[in-house]
Amino acid sequence: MAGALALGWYSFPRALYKKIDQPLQFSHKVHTGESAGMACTDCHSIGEDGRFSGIPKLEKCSMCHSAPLGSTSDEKILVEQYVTPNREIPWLVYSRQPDNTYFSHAPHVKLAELKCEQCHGQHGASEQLRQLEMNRLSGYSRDIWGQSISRMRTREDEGMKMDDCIRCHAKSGRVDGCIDCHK
Amino acid sequence: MDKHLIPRGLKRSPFGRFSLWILLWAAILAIGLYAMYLCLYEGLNQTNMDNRYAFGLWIYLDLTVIALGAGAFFTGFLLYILRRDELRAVINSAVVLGFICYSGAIVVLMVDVGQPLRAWFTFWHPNVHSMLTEVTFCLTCYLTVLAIEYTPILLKSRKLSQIPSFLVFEHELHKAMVVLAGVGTFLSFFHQGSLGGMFGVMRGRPFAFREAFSIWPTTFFLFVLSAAAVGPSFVIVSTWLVSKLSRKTLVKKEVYILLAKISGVLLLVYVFLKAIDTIVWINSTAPSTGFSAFEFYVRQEFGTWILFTEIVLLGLLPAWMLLNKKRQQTLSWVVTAAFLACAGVVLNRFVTTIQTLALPTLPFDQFLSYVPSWQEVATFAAVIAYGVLIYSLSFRYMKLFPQERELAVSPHPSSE
Amino acid sequence: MDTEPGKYRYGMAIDLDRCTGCGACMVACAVENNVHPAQPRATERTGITWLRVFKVENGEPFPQNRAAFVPMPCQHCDKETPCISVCPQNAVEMDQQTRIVTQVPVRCMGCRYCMAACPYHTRYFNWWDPKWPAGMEKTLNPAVAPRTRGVVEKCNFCHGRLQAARAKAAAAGQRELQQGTYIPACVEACPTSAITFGDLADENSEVAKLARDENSFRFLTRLRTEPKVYYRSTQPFVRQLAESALERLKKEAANG
Amino acid sequence: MVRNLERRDLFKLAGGAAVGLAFTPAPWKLLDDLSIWTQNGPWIPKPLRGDITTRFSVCAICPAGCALRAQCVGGQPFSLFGMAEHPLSHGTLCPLGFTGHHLAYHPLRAVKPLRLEHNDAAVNAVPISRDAAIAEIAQAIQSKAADETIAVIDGRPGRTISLLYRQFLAGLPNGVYLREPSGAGATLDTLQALFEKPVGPLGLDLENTRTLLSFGAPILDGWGTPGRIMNLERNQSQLDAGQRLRIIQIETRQSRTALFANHWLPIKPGTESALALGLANVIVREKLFDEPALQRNAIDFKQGDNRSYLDLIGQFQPERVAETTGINQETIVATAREAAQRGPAIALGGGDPGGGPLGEAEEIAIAGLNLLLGNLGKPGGIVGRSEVPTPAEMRAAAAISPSELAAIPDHSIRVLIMDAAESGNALPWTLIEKKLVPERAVVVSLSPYLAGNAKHAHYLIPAPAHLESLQEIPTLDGAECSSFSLSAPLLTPPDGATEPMDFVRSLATAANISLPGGSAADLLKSRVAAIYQNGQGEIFALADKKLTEIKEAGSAEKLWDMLKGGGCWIDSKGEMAALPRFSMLGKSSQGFEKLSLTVKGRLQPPLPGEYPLVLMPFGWRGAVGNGQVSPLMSKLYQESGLRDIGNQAFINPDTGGAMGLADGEQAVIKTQLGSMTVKMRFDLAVMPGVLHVAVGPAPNGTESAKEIAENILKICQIESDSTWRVTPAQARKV
Repeated sequence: MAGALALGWYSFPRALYKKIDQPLQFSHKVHTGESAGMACTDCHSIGEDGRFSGIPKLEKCSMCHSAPLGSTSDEKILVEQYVTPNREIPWLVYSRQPDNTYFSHAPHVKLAELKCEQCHGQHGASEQLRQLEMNRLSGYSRDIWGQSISRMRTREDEGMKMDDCIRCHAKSGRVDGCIDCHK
Repeated sequence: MDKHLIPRGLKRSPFGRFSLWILLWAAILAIGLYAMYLCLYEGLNQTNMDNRYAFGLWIYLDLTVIALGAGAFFTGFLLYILRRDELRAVINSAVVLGFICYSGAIVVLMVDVGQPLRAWFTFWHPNVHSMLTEVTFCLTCYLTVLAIEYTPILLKSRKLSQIPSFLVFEHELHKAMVVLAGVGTFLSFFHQGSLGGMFGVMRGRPFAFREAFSIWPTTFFLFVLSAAAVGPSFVIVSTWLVSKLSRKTLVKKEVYILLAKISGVLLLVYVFLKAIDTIVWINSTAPSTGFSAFEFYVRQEFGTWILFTEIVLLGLLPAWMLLNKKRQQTLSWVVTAAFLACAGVVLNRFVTTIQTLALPTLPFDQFLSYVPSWQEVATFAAVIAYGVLIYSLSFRYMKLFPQERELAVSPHPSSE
Repeated sequence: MDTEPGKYRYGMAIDLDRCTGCGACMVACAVENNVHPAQPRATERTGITWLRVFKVENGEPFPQNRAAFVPMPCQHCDKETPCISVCPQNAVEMDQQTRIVTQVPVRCMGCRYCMAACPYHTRYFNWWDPKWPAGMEKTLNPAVAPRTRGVVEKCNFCHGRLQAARAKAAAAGQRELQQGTYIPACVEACPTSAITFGDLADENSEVAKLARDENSFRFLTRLRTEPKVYYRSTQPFVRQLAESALERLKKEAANG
Repeated sequence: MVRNLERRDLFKLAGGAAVGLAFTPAPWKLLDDLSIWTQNGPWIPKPLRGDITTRFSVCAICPAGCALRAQCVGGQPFSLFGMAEHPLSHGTLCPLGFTGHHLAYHPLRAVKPLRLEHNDAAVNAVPISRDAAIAEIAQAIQSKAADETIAVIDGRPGRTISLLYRQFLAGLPNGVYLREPSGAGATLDTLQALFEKPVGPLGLDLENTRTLLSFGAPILDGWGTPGRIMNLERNQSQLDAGQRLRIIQIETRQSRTALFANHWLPIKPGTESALALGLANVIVREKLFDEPALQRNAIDFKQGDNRSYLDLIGQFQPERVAETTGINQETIVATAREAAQRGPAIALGGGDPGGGPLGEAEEIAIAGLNLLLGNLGKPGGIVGRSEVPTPAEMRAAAAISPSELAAIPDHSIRVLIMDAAESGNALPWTLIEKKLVPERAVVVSLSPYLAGNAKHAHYLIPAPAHLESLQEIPTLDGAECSSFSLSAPLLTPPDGATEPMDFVRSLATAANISLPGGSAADLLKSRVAAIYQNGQGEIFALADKKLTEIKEAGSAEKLWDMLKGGGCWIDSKGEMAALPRFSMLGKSSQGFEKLSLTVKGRLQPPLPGEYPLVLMPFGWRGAVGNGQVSPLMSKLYQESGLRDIGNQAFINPDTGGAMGLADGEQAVIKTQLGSMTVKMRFDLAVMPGVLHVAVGPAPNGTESAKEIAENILKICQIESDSTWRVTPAQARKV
């Protein structure tokens, strides 16, 4: 019995998720800090059709990184493997929702005036990119289910499952329909 | 060969003949299992159901076996709650039958739904307004009850009863029987009804739609009643069938008669109410939905004769037969009557499922026909095979009929 | 984007005098909603056509015989919606904001109870795995999720387009959807503009006006499910279709 | 006992573990993930992710040229719609157009050159290099005998490549340039042929027509540019009753047009000519026409030798025609009066080009009716329009003039090149085959699909599929003004695909014939330049979605960009020169006799006893010939029966019953040419004694279904090489 408990609580989560490295390192801090002094919206903006450009295209990076800035190995990778051959960077998205889920930033940001941090936590201030933990069964990022395997949430911004959306919507007293969020 | 397993003092057919019998049914089961695999792996395109005939043989099977399986809860109810101790003679058999019918039905349901892996959604995100939710909940719960009721019979078997702790456990269980019977009755009452309700609530299907008392359409109560009524009848038929096959007298005649009486009375009430319901439906319910009730019967294969057969030939007639004091004495008479009663419910469930779907609703739409594919039939057969197997094994290795031993010593006069 | 329940009541008015049965709506619908092409074995009864155009005839012999075409999407019954109450796991619901009867295939376990319950037969089951010819899956609409085998699907009034319209409105800071910013694919596709879509709750909307037209009717109204798809025809034989089916049934019984 | 102990421990352990696990998230998380896995498992196709953009082009599936607005994800089109502002298509697309972006992925797509070996029934496709194929074809061209010809069948005349074909053929000793029989064009071409000297291209001013006599033309089912007709229909409500267009549909079958026309005249099969002449008879008898004008212009209206037009129609008294056509006398008279008095009126032939066109005689009779109605050059009638300007270096093409298959002798074609372009008209292989040199003929198909007539070819040099290459959309037959637009590619073709233009070029080189240089695009550019220089007409640009003077474009290059971006050039209304003299009986000396013969209709009743029925194929514009339809078209055929597929025959219940057939059962249709098995469908709308079978590709592209679609034309009897719409047939139970 004890063994089973250990198995279920400890080994299982580790077995279920596969850790994948990002194609290269990136520091939000550096970009938003004094040196670069960029705003979030410089890279993540909402188009007039309401679509959110989640991850900036390579050209955005190329503007400054046409040649290596600094001497980090990732800087080299960026320029040699992506900028020069003009290949888009295959970033891994922590918060990518399933294909059957529809999410639009527009109403959340423009109408409900949520702050990025409310869902994405301190990601914007992160020094570097952590590994993506991919669920071996469903292929989803662990951020969807949330860090704690029992779904006992320790942080407000933890978890991006349906319940998490609903919890917040309930607070704002919204009447939700399935097709609000399901494709 | 397997002597040491057969309950003391009971004679059983030679092992060779028995294993032949088992093999025969095992073969059918095997084919059925393959068919199920096809349906689960290839998808339901293996069946002949379609968008217009969304329910087929399987749903029909589920409704029928669950109705017949009602013998379990109702006998239990009579024995443990109403204290009709005569029925102890058949309770075990009834429980086994019930267990078979319900587990069989659930297996088929799992094949019938398109995404079995999502079946648990019904428990996690239930829609309390859906009759099917009710059915699912009750079925699963009641199956557990039956399983628990089944265990003592199992534990009393010769080998297992050698384990003392099991005997103790069994004894404890027995005390719980009253409670279980109560729970079982309650659950059964609801899902039997809900099965009827499933179709009664379909206002999109004027043929099946019925007025409702509070949330329950009349079919809800009719199903409960009909199930209760044929439960005992099915016990009669099955017991008789087993005794014929095993060439043994298994229960005293009184038991048969008692069951017949109960069945008869309930059947009478059922037929009465069913008649009223039908009249109301013809004169008010159906017309109010824009259909004259007799439109539904213009096709010969589904003509009014069905209505007549269902209510009179397979309803009134058996009821009278079962209650006829004089003739009750002859077993064959009772059995025939019981058989007719069962047939009545079988037909009723057929009409409710298959005929309902055959009828068009849109004005430019035609009658539909549907013939099950071999995969469907095989699955169907597998459930029956599964039943026969479980029952045969239980009968051979457990004491299903407490009276069997004494009757074996002094055969009852009427057992010929 | 307003969350006040029942603010909108989206519905359709289909002018059968204009419908020439070309089938553009059916195809545009399938393209928009990633409905897969038929498997070789599929038939009229196992195929998937969220919107199906039926041909109806007046039953007269040649040359008096006349016919009309009836496009039949989900009728989005407003009251006593037969499919909603029966679903055991809330895969079907009445959307409170739009009164659209919504089907969410990812919640569906494929018991098909809703199909048995639907009087209009506008619900479809995935009898096969969704398959597109090699390469053709590249042409799928990213706004709509392809379904899996073994679940039920139906017309949701192109919810993908509703979401897009809402996002666009939100980006412009509007909470309300402007008139005509959201129309289903079939409406946009119809070459004769036979289909009108809009908010029935708005007395002055085009669709509400058409719904009140003297030649407008709905199918099976006596089931009292208040469908939100209206039809209009000046041909008596077509309007009679809305009435009881008795005549046809007799005829069928006659020729077996 | 010991054994039991162990067993019990085992039970304990298992029990403990089970209970333990139940108190961990593991089983529940797994349950959840498993059901999620059923939502996004690998067997479910994933839509592309990427930027959503809108691109514009023009549909080139059929010659109609409807504007396309394509929604693309990462450049890949996933949804096509029309453009309401477009002056020609008015935002309309047909079902084929909506699914155009699927065609590149059609299961029958050919992606590299093939040599097709025909051993009796089976076709064996062997990959072959393009150069090798071209060398072998050139070889065949060289080795042709003196009396043999090299021919090109052009699915869509009037394109730049058409001129290239003609130049190529002109360079050969005896090259023949063939046009597929065209629906709308048939009437106008016939009319052209009646004039003593050419009057330049003709068009139909339907927008101002008040009465349209359509002899089986599918006006409301994809005829011309569907958007033009639909727009016309939409605008009717604004007009007062007197001004509205009345469509009188003369057709045996209850087609969609027949259903929605103002008036449907169900005519006996193959008797259209008789009706046309009958109507003429009434008009003349009641003096409802401009007699002096005809006296002036018509060569053979009234001569003494009993072989004049008047003598001809004299034989077509209403009562007699009523008997032939099955349309009662009153209706004939009424129709004639309406046509003559409720002008402007047009008599339109062509029939159902997807099934089988009208014959030569019918077209002459209809042309005569138009001349009688005197609608030429008048608003609402048949008007003149100017040619689309062609660059000087292409003019040489005129050296060789187009001809119809009917006109060329049997067994004369040694090498036949079948152009990829889809005319949307049926062309039975049996007719083509008749013209080929037996045994030695070499047939080359440029179709993107190994289907339809391409299956009979010896070489398949697949062209890029729809939306994979830059196509030009020349003026459509029947359009009132000339127009020109470009279908810009939205997809990249596979390496194995060959631009027909490149093919002709390299073939010319191999046969050392010199053609104007430059790539396909260059030639098109030069044509656009010619249009710009010509300075006539207006340009529709997407930028402002308005029509502006062509000069506004600023330069030929700008015009080119506008056109490539989905714009279109429309010529100003052309003026028609004074009418030259014309013949009303046709050029051929037996015109009179030929037409007289039609007084009883094409099938002289009684039909041969063995073949009591009349088989009439019917098609759907754009969905026949070499072209394929999207697999998604199964929605209309297989999954709903809204459109009819070629494996079923429609028959009147009474006729069917008399033939001992049953609804929905298999039956064999037999004609003098062969037989095929079909599913019988009883349909009250079908004329007694008639069998209707659909022509067209199968939606799901499955081999068997495809065969069917072609078979029906195989057993249709071809008359004077020009029509195959009526064939005596029988139907038997199998």
